[in-house]
Amino acid sequence: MSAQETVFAVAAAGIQVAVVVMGAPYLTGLMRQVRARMEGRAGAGVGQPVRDLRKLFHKEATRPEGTSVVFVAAPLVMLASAVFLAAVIPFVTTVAAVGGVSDLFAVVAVLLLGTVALALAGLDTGTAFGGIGASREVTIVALVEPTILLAIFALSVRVGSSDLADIVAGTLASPAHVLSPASLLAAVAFAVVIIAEAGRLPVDNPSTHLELTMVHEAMVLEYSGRDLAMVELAASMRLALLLGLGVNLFAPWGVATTLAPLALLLGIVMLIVKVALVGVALAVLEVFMAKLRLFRVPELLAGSLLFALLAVAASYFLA
Amino acid sequence: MTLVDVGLALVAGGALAGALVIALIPRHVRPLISGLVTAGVGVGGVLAGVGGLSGAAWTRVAPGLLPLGEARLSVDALSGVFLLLVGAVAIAAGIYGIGYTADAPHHENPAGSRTTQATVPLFVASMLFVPAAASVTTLLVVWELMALTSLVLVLTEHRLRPSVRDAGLWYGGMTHAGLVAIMTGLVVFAADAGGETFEALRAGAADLSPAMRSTVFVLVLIGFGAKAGLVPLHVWLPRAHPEAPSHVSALMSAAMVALGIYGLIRVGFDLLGGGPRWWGLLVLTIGAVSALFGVLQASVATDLKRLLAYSTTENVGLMAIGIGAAGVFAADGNRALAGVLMAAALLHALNHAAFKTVLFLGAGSVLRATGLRDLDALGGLVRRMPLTTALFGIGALGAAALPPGNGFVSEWVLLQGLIHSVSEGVAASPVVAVSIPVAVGVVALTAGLGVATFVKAFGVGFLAQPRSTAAATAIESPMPMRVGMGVAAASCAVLAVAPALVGGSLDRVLNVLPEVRDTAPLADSAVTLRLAGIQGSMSPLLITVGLVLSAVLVAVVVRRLAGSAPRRVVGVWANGGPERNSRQELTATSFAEPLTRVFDDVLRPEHDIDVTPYAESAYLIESVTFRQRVPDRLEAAMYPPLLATVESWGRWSRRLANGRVHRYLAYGFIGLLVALIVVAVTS
Amino acid sequence: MLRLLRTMRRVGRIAVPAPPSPDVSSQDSPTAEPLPWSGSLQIRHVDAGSCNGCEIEIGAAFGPVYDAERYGARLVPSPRHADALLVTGPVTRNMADPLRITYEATPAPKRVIALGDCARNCGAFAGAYGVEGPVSDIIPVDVEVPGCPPSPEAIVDALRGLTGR
Amino acid sequence: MSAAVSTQLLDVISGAILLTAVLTLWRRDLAAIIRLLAIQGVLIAGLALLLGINEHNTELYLAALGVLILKAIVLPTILRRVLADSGEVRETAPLVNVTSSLLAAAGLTLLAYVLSGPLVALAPSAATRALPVGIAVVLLGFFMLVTRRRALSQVIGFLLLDNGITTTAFLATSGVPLVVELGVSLDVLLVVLVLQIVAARMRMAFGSTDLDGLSGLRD
Repeated sequence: MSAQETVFAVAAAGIQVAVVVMGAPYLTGLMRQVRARMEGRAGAGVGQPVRDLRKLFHKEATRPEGTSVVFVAAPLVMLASAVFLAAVIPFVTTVAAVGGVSDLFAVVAVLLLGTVALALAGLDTGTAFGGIGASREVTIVALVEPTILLAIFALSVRVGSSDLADIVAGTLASPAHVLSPASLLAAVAFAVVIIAEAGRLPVDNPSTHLELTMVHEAMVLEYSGRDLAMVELAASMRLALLLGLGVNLFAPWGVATTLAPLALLLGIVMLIVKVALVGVALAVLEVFMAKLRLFRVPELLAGSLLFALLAVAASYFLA
Repeated sequence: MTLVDVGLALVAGGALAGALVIALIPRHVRPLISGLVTAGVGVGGVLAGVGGLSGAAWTRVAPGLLPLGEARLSVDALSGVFLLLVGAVAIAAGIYGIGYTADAPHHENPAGSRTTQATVPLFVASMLFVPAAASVTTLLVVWELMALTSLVLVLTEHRLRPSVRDAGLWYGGMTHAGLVAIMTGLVVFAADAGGETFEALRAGAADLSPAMRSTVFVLVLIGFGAKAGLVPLHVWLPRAHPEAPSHVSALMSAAMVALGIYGLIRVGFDLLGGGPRWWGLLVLTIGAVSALFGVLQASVATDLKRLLAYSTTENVGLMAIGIGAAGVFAADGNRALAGVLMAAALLHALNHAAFKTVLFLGAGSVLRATGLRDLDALGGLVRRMPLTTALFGIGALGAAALPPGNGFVSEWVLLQGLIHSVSEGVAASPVVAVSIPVAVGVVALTAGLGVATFVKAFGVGFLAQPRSTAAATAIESPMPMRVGMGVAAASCAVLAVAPALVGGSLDRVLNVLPEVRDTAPLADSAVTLRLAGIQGSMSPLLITVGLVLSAVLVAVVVRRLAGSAPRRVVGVWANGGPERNSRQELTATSFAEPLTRVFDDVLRPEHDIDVTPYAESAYLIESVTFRQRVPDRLEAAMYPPLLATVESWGRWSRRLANGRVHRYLAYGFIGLLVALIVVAVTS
Repeated sequence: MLRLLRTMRRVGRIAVPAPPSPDVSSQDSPTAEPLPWSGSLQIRHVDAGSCNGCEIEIGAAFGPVYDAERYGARLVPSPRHADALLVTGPVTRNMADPLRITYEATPAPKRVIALGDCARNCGAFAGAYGVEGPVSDIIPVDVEVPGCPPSPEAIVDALRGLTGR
Repeated sequence: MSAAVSTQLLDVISGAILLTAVLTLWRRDLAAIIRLLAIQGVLIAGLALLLGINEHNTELYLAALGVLILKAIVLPTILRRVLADSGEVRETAPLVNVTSSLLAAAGLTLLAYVLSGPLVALAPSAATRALPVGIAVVLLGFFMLVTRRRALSQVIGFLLLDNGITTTAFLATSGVPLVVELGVSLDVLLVVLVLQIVAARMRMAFGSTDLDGLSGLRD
């Protein structure tokens, strides 16, 4: 890779970060707006999360007495992991400045790092709700993990690699594979994973006010001001990242395989369009769902595990 | 004179002379000398290991040293990697022991006794000679020495707690059952191969009948599996590791357990030269069950050291998955994949040694500072013991297999090896096609539960508010303990960001095992970990750098955007309630409650609820006591029937021993006659 | 699901059209200035001893018809996330301290809305033995919304005065 | 239709058949389970049709029509009527909980793949490669038969078993002779009707169709 190409690739990564950071709050706003419209409301507008964030960044930050550096560092870790992933996942182009960072296992593990940081912060406050949230979050994480890795397994069989860039490029090269049973089953499994990891219905209700039903919200009850802004931004970025990951794994059309400016532009537009479409679809589906009892969630996850396992089996036997 | 000579001479000489000196010197200088001697023996091990890894084969024979024959030592790269591992753990544990075994101002530390202090270097030395042994007799002698010295160390605190005696009994029983299995297996092997040196075994292995080879393999699997703590022979781990002094726990859990893995690789792949596919599947299955069972028990454990012991079973299980899968693919002739998986197992052994040392030493610091192992009573240590907390955090990050921790690297290599078991268009055999996805699922669930386990251990044990006065008044450990932990944590960090550095060494190890080597499994590259033969690359260094850069970027942007006004310190929000009470916090038990319920069918926890009403009325409740115990279900299902059988045999055989000397002599005579008749008939 | 979808299509949008933005100066309280960085108002609701009449009206204000969320107001589960406290009811003895604690827990800049006659001047409960006093006795109040209970329109107007939308 | 497209369609249809079978284990709502069974019937009919098109076999068209009428229309209608009569809308307490059922389903499916390996090797083709799906559905049906309490769930398990056998037959031999297929189908219909009567009798006798109630009848 020539020096110029490296510069371009770095710039492309920068563009991805900018698109995800700027776009994520609007995605959250869009999903809330869709939900509001379906409920017959007027809705606060797509830009409401941006207004919320802008305000939160300028509010006073507080720190409960008796908390340690973990409490302060957790939002930073969470946001940094999201920013890192926005740079390395091939959203816009499959050409990367450096190799060895976009392996799907590593991507999932870095995502998990953010979750763990927040869970530790929830425990660090020493409140009952923070602890409950952390406890539930790691339980869900532990049960989601097998599904994720098996889905990755199923996807990687096709191209013989678990590197995201390879998978995306492989799907671009032979689009018919998307309709294979293995791919479809993996897509279903992955959808459940995205819902569980992003804390959406029916696993977690992002707009609940009732502490006893919270998972993600319970861990952030103590945050305020810029710390809360970072957590909220990171949470919307994670949703955007997961949705972007999902669409690029199963419908990568539009992702540039070169660094040509026009291809990059198309990549950006397609990314925004695709993620927005999936986001709207998710929001519409959520209107029809109620939150599952926490102890029914394992059933959902066992089901998704089954799909992932079948996907792997199908990729072995029907290949 | 090579590096190995120097190293092993240092080990043997240092340990013997050191033990003698320690036995003679007064109590107050013993911790320092014992620690230094142990660390010195460890340095010897590291030197010998580096020498072994550099590739040149090294053999020494000392005829007549052992009663039945010669002592034969030989160091190759496979020995080297385990010498390095044991030596490095010993250095950290030795330095740590200087502080840990020192007497507290007002009471005597049982770990400071003459026996214990003199035994530690001997234990380390006997461990170091296990990978260097090159004949059956030598191996069995040092193996037994290792078992005896560790048993003495486990029993250190037997005057304080009766549970120590119980643990010692279990450990002694299991380790000797294991020894019998290894001895039977190797002696049978040696008898058929026509020689007891490893060279003779290697040469004779090919001529053994398949049934004989399999018998030998199963026997050594039982023996080494018992030492490695594989299910169902794991029962001694959660007893002995918590009860031993913590630096000994670290030595046992990080180093000695790895020697079980060493034995399995040495006999299975080197001496026997690999075997049929079902060997691999057997090891893979045992490994998967161990990993899952271990992590499940760890995720609901509340005793910090018991949790770490179960986590050892988990990690050994992961290593066994790698070894088993390597065996399966080696039997199928896919040596590139087998090489990657074997490299994954070895790398995980190194990583596990590094983070488990940190964790056990950290648990020891907590134990010394608070007298507590119970996570339900800990908490808030981050303010009282900041450095210990930070170092424990590094270890926990590694054990949770999260980037940028070191455990993540080896689990990644393991997963890569497993998922490349099939490529498009190549139909795999059904057994592989079923067992490998299940193995991936097990590794994944293990990783997930591992995260839950170590979030609990770190979050409940070290963060939040203290849950007892002992935890609230803890003080940071003395300097040597912090240095010991620091050494281990530093090796965690190095392994985490630059695992590619050990790629060359691992390749030389695989050279010893031609069955599982095609090309160098981890291509040499300083920055990125590239797997040979399969498409897979990951750069822990770049990921770490990327994360740090992102964090800096985020911090700078947030500072520009929001300013850097200090956070107002406020009371904890307790829903309008007046103040926080540490009784509102989640304990380890309540933290693991959702998991306990999800895995209710497997764990079957036992609950006790006592409701105490006021004397005035049965309806007014004064207090509610809730106790939960999660017994080891495998142990409960398998061992009592076994022990009952053994006991009934014992009762029966007492009839044979009625105290008459004549009868005893007659037994000897009959035995001799039978032996003679057997010899006469068979020859 | 299909049935629900049909209902949705039949009902369509039920939110009433947004009335023109209220004139801030016409509010009862002179201190009711919008927060800086307006357009977003997170509210923590504190029931300091209300008869739950006001709560029903708050529910209505945030329901689909009046849809207070469209002006950027949102109820949140923790005072740490809040910009404003929405206090209802006369402050009872048991709720006086929690109210103070909640106020303390809210990060600056913050506003307090006393909702309903009880919160303003103890209403029908004035002088009752369990009542500590109106909200303004306990914490500084910025906006008062009269009524027993206040109508959803009045609540929405008060919130709009703070969000500036 | 090109070979590649028909192979892909075959894969997708057989995948969907397996999916519906798994979902019947997942759902508790009996009405939803019956709907799944109807969908499965349509899919099996589609499978027969596809095979018929591939092999230009008129008998398979007829079989597809028969399957469609019986499995997608008649049987679900009967079941719906039983459901409406019984008033039990949910499988409340299966002997094995849903999470374990799903994990068991995963194991059974993998087992089916292993078992059918040698069979596929006999005559590898696109159709026989999907054979594990049929066997898996048979096993899942059996599993449901064993672990569910409600009489209606048991009938559904039985039907699942039959669907599995039909699928296997189509995939392995491109359809059993039409006469046999019709005979078996009528048998199934008969069995379902008998079971419906038994279930109604049970409800009259015990007030519910929980089969555990029957254990009181032993001597």
